[in-house]
Amino acid sequence: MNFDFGFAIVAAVIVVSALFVVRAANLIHAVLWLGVTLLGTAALYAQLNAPFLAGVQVLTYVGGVVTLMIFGVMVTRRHDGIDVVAQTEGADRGFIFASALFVVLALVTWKSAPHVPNPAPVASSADIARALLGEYLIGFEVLSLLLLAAIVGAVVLVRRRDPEPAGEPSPAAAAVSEVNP
Amino acid sequence: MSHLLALTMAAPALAAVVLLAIPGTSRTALRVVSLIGAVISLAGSIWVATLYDRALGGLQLLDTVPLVPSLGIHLKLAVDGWGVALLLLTGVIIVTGVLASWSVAKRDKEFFLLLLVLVSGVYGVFISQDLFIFFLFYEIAVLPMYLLIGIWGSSHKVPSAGPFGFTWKRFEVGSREYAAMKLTLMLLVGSAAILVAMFLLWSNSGARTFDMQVLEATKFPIAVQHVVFPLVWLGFGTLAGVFPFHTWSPDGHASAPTAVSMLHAGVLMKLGAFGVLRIGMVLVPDAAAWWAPIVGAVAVVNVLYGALCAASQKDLKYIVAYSSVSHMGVVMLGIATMNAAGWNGAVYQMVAHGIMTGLFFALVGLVYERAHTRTIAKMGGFAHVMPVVAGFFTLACLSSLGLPGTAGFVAEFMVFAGAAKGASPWWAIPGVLGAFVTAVYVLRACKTIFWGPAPVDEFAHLQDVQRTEWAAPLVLGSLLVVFGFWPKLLLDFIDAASQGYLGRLPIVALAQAVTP
Amino acid sequence: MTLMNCILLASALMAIGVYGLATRKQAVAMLLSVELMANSANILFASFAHFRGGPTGQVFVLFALAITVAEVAVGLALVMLLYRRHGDTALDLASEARQ
Amino acid sequence: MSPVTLAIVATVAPAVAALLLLVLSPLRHRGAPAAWVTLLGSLVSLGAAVMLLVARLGGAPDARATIPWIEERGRAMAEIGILIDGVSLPMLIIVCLVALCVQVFSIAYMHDEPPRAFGRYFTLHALFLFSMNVVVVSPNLLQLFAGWELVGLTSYLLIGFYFAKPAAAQAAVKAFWMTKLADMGFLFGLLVLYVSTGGFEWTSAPSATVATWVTGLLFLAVVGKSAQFPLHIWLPDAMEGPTPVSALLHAATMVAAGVFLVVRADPLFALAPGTREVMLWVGSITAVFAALLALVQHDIKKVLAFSTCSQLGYMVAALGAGQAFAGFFHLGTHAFFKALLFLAAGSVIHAVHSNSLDDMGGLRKKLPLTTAAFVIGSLSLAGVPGFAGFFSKDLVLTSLEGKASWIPWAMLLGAAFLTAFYMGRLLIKAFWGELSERSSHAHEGNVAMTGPLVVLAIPSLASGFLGGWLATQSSAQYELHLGLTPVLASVMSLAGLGAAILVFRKGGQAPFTHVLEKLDTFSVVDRTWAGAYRIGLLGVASLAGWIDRYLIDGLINFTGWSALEGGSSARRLQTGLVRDYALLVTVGVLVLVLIGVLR
Repeated sequence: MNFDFGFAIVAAVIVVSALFVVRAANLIHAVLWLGVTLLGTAALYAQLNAPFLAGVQVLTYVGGVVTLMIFGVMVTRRHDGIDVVAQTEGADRGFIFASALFVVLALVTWKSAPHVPNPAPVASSADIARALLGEYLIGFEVLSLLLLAAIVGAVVLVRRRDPEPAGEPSPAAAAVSEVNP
Repeated sequence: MSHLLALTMAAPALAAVVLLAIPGTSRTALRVVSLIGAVISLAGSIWVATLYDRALGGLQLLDTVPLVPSLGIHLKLAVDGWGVALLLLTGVIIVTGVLASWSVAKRDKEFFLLLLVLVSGVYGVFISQDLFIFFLFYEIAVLPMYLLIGIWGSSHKVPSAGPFGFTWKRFEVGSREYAAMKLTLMLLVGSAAILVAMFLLWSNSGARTFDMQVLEATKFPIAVQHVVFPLVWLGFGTLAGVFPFHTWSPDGHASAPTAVSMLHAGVLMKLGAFGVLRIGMVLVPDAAAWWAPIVGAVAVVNVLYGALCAASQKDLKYIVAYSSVSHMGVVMLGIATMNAAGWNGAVYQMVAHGIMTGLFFALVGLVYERAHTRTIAKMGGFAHVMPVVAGFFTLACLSSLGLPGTAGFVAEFMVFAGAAKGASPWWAIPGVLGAFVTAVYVLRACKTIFWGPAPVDEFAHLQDVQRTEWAAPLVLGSLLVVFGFWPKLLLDFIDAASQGYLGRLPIVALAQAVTP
Repeated sequence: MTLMNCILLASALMAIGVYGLATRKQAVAMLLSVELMANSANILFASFAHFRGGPTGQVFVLFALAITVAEVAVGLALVMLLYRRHGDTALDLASEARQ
Repeated sequence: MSPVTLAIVATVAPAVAALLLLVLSPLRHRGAPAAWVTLLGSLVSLGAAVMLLVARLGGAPDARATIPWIEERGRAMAEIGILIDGVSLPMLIIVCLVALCVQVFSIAYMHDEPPRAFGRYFTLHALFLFSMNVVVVSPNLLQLFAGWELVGLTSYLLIGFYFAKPAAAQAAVKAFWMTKLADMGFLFGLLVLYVSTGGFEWTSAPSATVATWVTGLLFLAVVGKSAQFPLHIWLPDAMEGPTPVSALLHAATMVAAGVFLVVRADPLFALAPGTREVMLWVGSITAVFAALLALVQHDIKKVLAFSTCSQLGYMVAALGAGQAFAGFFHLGTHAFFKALLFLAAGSVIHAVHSNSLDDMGGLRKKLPLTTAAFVIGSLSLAGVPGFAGFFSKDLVLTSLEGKASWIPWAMLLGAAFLTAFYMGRLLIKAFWGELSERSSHAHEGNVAMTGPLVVLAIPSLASGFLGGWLATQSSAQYELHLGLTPVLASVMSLAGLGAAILVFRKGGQAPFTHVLEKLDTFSVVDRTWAGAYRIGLLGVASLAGWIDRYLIDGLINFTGWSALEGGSSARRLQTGLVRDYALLVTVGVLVLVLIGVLR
């Protein structure tokens, strides 16, 4: 098996940046590292003969999600001017479990040995479009509904209600404390 | 009228839908609509009885609507002789039950709604000929009970004692929530067992169908039968109050409001016995024959133990509730005999006990509503102020102890005769002893409550039966006597079904060959 | 580049995501870890699509992308709510539902 | 009308009356109309019975008609119907006649009751007559059992007629329980008979073993219903009921149903010599034992109640000796003179407003007609030659002659002496001697009260002469022959009376009164039963109740408790921390994958 140099680089970028995502002390940095991971993934898609996916990945993920995340971090910052500290806990435990998971998954992958030596013919964007609007139309439509619901839900959730008197718990919180004395 | 059965079954549920449209403030309208629903279903049942050809027997008035054909589920309604008898019982009990709960004050709309939905479920069980639908209706009938007891029930205290006294920290034993929860959980465990049995039958039926007629014609492997029968017996048996899974019954019936007790003890417990008979005995006869001695022995325990427990109670509702446990033991005993006399007696006892216990609970409800106590030691001399209640209570007592001339005698006599003729004649002995213990506790209760010097103080001006309260005593009381003197009225239906199903039993065929 | 390598990469990404989810306290950071995990799934889809052919795998990646976006939107909204109530985004604070 | 129709009319007429009164409550609550309805029912019954008798005297054969009652596969499992023959017809006439007399008497006796109670009383009387007729005309044992239980019911309700009195309530329940306890024997007997012969006919001839079982079990019921030792204890207590009720139910008819049952089921009993032996002894013991207790009673009704026990003992002994006819004959004469005695006692009680013999005395002058009736009844009961009781009692005694053991015969002879002795005591205490204070205001009742006394006095005097006819009806042999037994019996009864005059004329006491009173008031039998009830039944019941609540239900609670506690423990796993859940999910995945790999 030839050593695939391009894949190795992309994979290394993805894994290393992912590690930074979960280890970075500053939350902003973590989000930015996520952007790197996602870009690496986009590159991988390109390698996998899925240029359309790569494009979408860059546009929605790197352009949309990462930006959204940064906003999220900014908005929920406690104090202005200081770094957003990403707190962590139980790193040992997490490491053990995560590596166990990886080992097991790798083991399974290796044991089942899914060798498909010859890549199949490339599916063009036209094929994807046809599938999306043909075979998977219902899923497509349902998904649009889901997105709509998510938008409406997000807006409703973060909508500020009438200003509450400071110090008093919201009705919802009061109800919760009633149930749990 | 090809949809007569469906109409009979659906009438209460339709009335419940109409109730939804009626504002809760128009209380008379609520009651009248409920009553109309109940009366239509009763009229339907009576019509079914007149249409049913007793000489022909078997399943009649077939009505099929496919629901999920791929799984072999059809809404298949038909009625056999047992079903006719139990339909009539259900109709009578729901009509009198609605009339007896005329005075429910709290959330009456929801109360009648649940009551009617429940009754539709009960009707459904008796007429569905598809196992899946059977189970569906069974659950519809069982589950509203949780709300009916939990919301409209009554509570009392039970002191903590015994080796399990520490569990009292967790439960308020005797409260209505406890009773409702216990009842629901125990019955659901039973339902789980039934579900397993049902799917075993389905997957072994060859045709992968729930159609009971097809299942009847299928000869299941004996190993499957031996798994199915105990599941069916204990699953349905829990609802029929089979020892030792009967303990939901006393607490549940004692806590439930009047009409709910009437329905539950009067009709719902019969669903359990009907299930054992219709599914256990008819669908898996070979295992049933093997298990029958155990079923009978447990039933005998039920009869005597239930009666003894009843004799030790101080709360009137508990006495009646335990007497139900005892009398359902008679039903199970009849089922276990696996001969015509026993099965006829069992179904007859279902009807007789349904009417009798309905009458009991209606009267107990009346007494409780007025005297605000159920402790019999606190009562006395009530016959002076409520002679009608006293009279009908005595009648119910007499049927309970199996006095000739009441329906209880015919039923018990047939069951005992069946038992004596069956494989284990000794079953009749504890059965009859149970009837004697019944005589002791019902008459003692009757004496304490109604006899003695005229009551004073707060009991001096208790009212006798008023307006709609007349319905339950009059109808149920006269039915007890009519069925006591003229068993043929019901027995022709019951016997037609028993004979048909008995043909499936290998041992019966043998016995018939021996006796001329 | 083989399918096996791709799967291994996806597994590694998944494990890292689990690690992050298990160690991070802040809701946003957890969301990031979830993103990693979703990404690992997407990689699998894409690689299977590549090696097996046909558009289906790619379509699923698109679906998954859309769902992830929706999830991020709602998740961030919840984080906002959490922040408003507690002044912090540590999810531990939201565990009050267990008495 | 055909005999069948007549018999149905005779049976159903009181039922119609009872049903009318039950349904038309205004009629019942009015009081007097209820009495008329009931009387009409009884009169129709009696009329039909008499017409049957006339037909029979004209040579009509036995009549039997049945219809299926409980059917199975189109075949009758149980039948109901009527049977009119030489046993049931005389019994029917006796029952209807005595019932009618008692009901007429009751109109006067119960006059002071409030209308509702009065109506209830007569409704129950109608119900009783129906039930008793069901017993009498029953063509098989099952119907007999049904009627048997129904008369038990009316007995219960009539004893408890004064339900406001705790003693009456207790007595009613006790009577029902004791008879119900015994009736289990009846039911078991029926079941054994059904299993072995497939029916409930007394003419069916099962094997000797089965017959012994069946008759033994039936006899248990007889012991209860006919108040034989040791189940007799309910009968004295039953005197809490109104006196006419005691006359009808607890002296003349209902308690005799046990004897009637044995007479009916004679073909079965004939197959079971063992049962007969037991009956002989039980009857003899009861006859003597109850006669002894009658000697020390101070309540006039209790004297008569124990006397009833004792006389029933005679009948049972005769049945045990295999002479069903002797028992039946004594049943008939006893019904008349004991009803007469009770009604006369009722007349006395009505006059002096007390049951106690101590409150009476010298009533002879105030109540001449009652006294005459009482004397006739007493002499008949005592078996003084010429009176009805003499013939039947003589037949009973004769039937015991030449048995394997002479002891029962001697016991019954002794009981004959005792009977005369205690009746003499009763007569002297109540009717002779000084006029007591209460007695001085006494006066005879109206014609409704005295009329029945007169009517009943006639058969008490003369029904003994019908023995021959009765015997031919039930195809038995009967002739009065002068032998040792009749002479001895006459001597005994006269000696008893003489001794009574000697002992009680001066207000003396019976010998051994002390011992006997002890036996009575602390009745060992009574206390044994009470103990059995309290410990054996209530004790076991409380135990069962405790077990159910605290062990069986406790186990159920424990299951629930374990679930809740287990949930509480398991809840500690629920930290509410997302990262813990993430780890747990991972663990789950690991486990699943490993399972998949290792398989």
